[in-house]
Amino acid sequence: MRFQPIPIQEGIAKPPAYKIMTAKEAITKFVQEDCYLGMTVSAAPASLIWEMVRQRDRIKTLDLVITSQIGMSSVLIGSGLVRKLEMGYNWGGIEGEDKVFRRAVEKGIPRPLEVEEYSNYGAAMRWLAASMNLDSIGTKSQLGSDIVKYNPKIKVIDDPYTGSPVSMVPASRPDVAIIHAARADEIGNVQCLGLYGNTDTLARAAKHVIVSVEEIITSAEIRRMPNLTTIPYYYVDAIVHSPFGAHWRESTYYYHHDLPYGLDVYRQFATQEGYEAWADKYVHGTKDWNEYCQLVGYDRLNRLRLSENKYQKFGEVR
Amino acid sequence: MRFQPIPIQEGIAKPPAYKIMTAKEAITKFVQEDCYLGMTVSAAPASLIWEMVRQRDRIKTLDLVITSQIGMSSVLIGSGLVRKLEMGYNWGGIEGEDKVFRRAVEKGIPRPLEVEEYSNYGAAMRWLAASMNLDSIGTKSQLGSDIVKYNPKIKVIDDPYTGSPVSMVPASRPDVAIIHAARADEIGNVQCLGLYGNTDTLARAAKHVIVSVEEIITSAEIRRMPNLTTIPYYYVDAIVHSPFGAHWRESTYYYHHDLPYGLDVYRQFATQEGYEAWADKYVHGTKDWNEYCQLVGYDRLNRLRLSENKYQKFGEVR
Amino acid sequence: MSNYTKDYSMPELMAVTVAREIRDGELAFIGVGMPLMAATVAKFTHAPNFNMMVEYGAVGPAPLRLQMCVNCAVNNERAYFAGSQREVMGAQQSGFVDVACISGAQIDKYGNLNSTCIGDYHHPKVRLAGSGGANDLASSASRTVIMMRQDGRNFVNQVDYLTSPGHLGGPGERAKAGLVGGGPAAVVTTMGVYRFDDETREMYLEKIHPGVDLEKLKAAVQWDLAISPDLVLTELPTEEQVMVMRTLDPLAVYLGTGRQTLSGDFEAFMKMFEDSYQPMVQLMRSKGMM
Amino acid sequence: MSNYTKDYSMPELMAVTVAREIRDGELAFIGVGMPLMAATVAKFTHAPNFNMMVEYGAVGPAPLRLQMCVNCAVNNERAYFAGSQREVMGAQQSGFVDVACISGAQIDKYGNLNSTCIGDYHHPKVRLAGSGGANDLASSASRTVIMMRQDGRNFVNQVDYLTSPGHLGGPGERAKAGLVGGGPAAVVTTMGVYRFDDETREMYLEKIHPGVDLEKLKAAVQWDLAISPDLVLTELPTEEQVMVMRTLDPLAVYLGTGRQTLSGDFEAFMKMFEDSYQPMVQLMRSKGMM
Repeated sequence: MRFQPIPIQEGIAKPPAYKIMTAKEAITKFVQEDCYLGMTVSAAPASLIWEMVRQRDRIKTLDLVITSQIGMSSVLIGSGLVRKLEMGYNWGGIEGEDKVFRRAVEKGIPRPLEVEEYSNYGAAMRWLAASMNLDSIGTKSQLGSDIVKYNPKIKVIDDPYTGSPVSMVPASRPDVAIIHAARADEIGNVQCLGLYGNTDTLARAAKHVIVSVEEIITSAEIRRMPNLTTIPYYYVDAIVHSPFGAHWRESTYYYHHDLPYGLDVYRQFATQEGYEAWADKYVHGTKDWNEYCQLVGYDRLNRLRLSENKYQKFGEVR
Repeated sequence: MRFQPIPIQEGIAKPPAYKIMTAKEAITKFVQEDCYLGMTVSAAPASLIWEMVRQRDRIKTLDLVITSQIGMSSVLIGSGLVRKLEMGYNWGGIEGEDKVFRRAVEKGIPRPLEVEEYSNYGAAMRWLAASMNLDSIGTKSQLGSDIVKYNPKIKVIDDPYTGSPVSMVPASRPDVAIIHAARADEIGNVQCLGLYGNTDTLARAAKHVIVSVEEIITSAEIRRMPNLTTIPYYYVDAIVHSPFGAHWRESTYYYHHDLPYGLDVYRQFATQEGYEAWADKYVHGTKDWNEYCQLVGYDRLNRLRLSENKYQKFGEVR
Repeated sequence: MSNYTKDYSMPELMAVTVAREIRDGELAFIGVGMPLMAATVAKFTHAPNFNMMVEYGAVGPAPLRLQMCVNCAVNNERAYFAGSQREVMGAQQSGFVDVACISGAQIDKYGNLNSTCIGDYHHPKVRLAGSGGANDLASSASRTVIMMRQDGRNFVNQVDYLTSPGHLGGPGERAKAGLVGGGPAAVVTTMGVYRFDDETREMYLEKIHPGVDLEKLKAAVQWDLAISPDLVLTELPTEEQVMVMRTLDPLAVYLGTGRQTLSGDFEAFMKMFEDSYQPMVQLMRSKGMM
Repeated sequence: MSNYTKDYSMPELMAVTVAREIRDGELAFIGVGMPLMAATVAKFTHAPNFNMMVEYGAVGPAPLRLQMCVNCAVNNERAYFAGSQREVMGAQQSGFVDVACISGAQIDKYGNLNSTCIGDYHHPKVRLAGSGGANDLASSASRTVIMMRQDGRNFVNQVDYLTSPGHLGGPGERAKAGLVGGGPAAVVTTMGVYRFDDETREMYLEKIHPGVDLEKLKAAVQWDLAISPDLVLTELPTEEQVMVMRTLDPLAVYLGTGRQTLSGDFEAFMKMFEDSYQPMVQLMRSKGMM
């Protein structure tokens, strides 16, 4: 008898079944209209975002919840998919001012964007609460600020033990989380290598979890160092194999941030027409992530990989 | 210029200074009379416990906070050091009934023991709360049980968002945490390998943290895989090098549980006289952990190591 | 496949009976002792895709040797995940645990358990271990399976201390208290197997172990026990199920007198691992687990 | 050691001034941009035992190349810890962060910052990035150092949106609000260095940058600015401090026009790493850091 993965059943814990599918399959299966979508940006799940934009006519509307986003949310907002953004921060980071976000909030282009705002830690605590099945949790952030004033979902209460003020935030339980990570086995044990931000709690907070990875590894490799498993299989619905799947952003131990590309994209995003031209070419103009990578150029991607590995490679000090 | 560790300063964050000291030095420096002491049992900080028992005339009284303890707390309770035990569970595990605990609670021998009781998760959440500087946190455990009835420090309230009942537990901020772990560098970056229970949150909850380790490693080895760092240096006051420092219990990747010894100890612990006889020989009769190991026998300890490594060794699948 | 055997002990029958409560593909929260043996039987026989979750922070260990404790090094052996208690307990509070095995010294007709004290809490006749994870699992696991000795005095009208909630005072009371899990689904004792009526949430006898007298069983329950009209005998262990248990635990540390044997005997302990190593390798290989 | 140089830019002067706020052995919460350059200067000059904490979950990185972002792969390079945001943010809420560098588009006399919007929140003239970690750090770090451009319009009587608390409305207000950190200790701008009066908690000018006219500076502040009776010129950068910044960031990505240079120019980007590699190795070696 071989251990055979069994079919996906109904239930909260996802079974240890074969979960590898394409981005198209995963997005089609799990992301529906009005989906409450959680995402993080460490690393950026670009291949999954591109696929949602390709399917925007079907998906129509997303309510997006993030902690902080740097760059990647622009691609979703610019596509017109996002109705609401629950966030701590949304900007371009090193790529600069996020004109897509500004257009949406200031002018409702391409559609009005409702913003529900927390501090980064306040936003992060919402997933921590959900990851433990709590309905809310407290933080010492946000107190005394206008974040509390303009977001009625934050409640400042007195701690029941000490009477000290604490700002409560409600749990966030996304319908679907999209995540990019380093490695996973075929049943969905995921290892994030390097900094992973709130990826662990997001995966535990969401009802369905799609993870794109740089590498598919064996379960034996997972079992070799179980301390490195960031997201155990029972949280995970789908594993999508997307090498270079965070481009234009970085993936620790795999490749470096493609800053010249990111800066150029942000230059184009200065206008909605520029956004559409970029999306037409790089997203709608490619049928999948592999075609996108071909358009960017595997030679270029490979040089980003070599550059990263000159400085760091998993398991070594360089 | 070489990077020189700097002296310990006052302040919350412990500096990246040289922190290696003996168990005697660490216990003498940090554990004072009436200390509120936190400990976990994965792995058991036996070398530190033995040292506290050796210094029981100086320390006199401890209030002990644990989640669940299997075996090791008996050694402290039997010594007469423990006035109060905040806990989720205290028993002998595979070694069986904890007669030391029973004597203390039922008969006040060797001294009366006050018990403040939670579920394991309830107890664990107290350290999680403190690790984030929250005064309390909720759990869905304990509801409807007599744990709530007999512990007035647990407050059942309605969640401010959903109105659902939630049992609140107060943060626990030990004066000192004693921890055993696999490896640390000399400035106190600690890696727990294998299961580590609540070690991470305990270290973050306590004011002072003493960690005994199987191995001292270089900071370069820490930097090789920063994802494995369980307790960063700024939480840690002292690193004690205690090879086999969890005996009679196990240390993942290092050596196996010494069950015949543990069972025999528990047989002796059936009476207070038996406890004292064991402590006289193995604790008071040895001046430090090395002498204890010599008494147990390094040949025996080495065979436990070989047995563990036959099944698992760090970084390999065997 | 069902080659039943009569060569079994009562603890082995109980372990096998608990094993049959575990379904393939499930995630089960497992302690040491009998639950571990049950889980191992399930994994090596009818539920190869079932995985264990262990309280100190392990998921899916596939060890070649006997676990000694929930924080034991053995639980790390070829696990899918090793880390914190917060991980596994947080998952279980969120409903990710399909089934959990718990126990107690006393039980009432609603499956409420006491593992804290016998007698008055403040002046106990016998002080016990306390909740541990039992209250947590009883609160939040999708379902629990309870194992306990049935000694004539511990199926009581009222537990001395309600450590782990069963169905509390009856229908609707768990939800009212805010408990998220489903509560006890089965009780496996030294005498029989009990389940809970969907409407009243009261325990009834579903199966009786071979050789147990029904009147003696009823006498060992303080309340007026309901009996299933379809009362059947508990299914016997199979040869393979017993073989699995005896391969992992040849000295019957958990289901027999192994602890007495090993107390103070280091050589016997080392020999136990040496002797069980090759048989375990063969068993794992025969099941495609290594 | 203090070989001052006049070969510096205003951003370099600011970065060096911020660097001098960091003491040896401290733990500082650092973003990218100018704070990163300040932290790097501190680490390679007067504060070798100071360590950076980075928001996406890194402590103590010692990279050979320029970080691009708080979640960047570079932050993992030879770090002491890499993991979750919860780790670093939990530590900072607990007071483990000695100093944090934050910024804003507007500031008032109590050091309250706005990085959310210009104009009405619901109909903003300019929508900005939002709090990010700034509110968290402003709330709980032992002290914060604020860096910002001083453009004549952003030292205001009242910020349009109070994103990150300074001393709120004055003495005692932070404690009353429940904030655990110490609040802003210094403000470093394109014109000078400001601190806060221990009693009134109001900002006063402590240092003025070389070449800045005091009257112009006062005109760039909406309120009646207090001036230190001991007003001094800001200390110049040393040659070494400037060398450190230009070695790590030869194209002035953070302190100059590097981003314009690199936009769309992949070869220039690759060359930047190739050119800076050996000088960074030599710098690290000369400081005993590798």
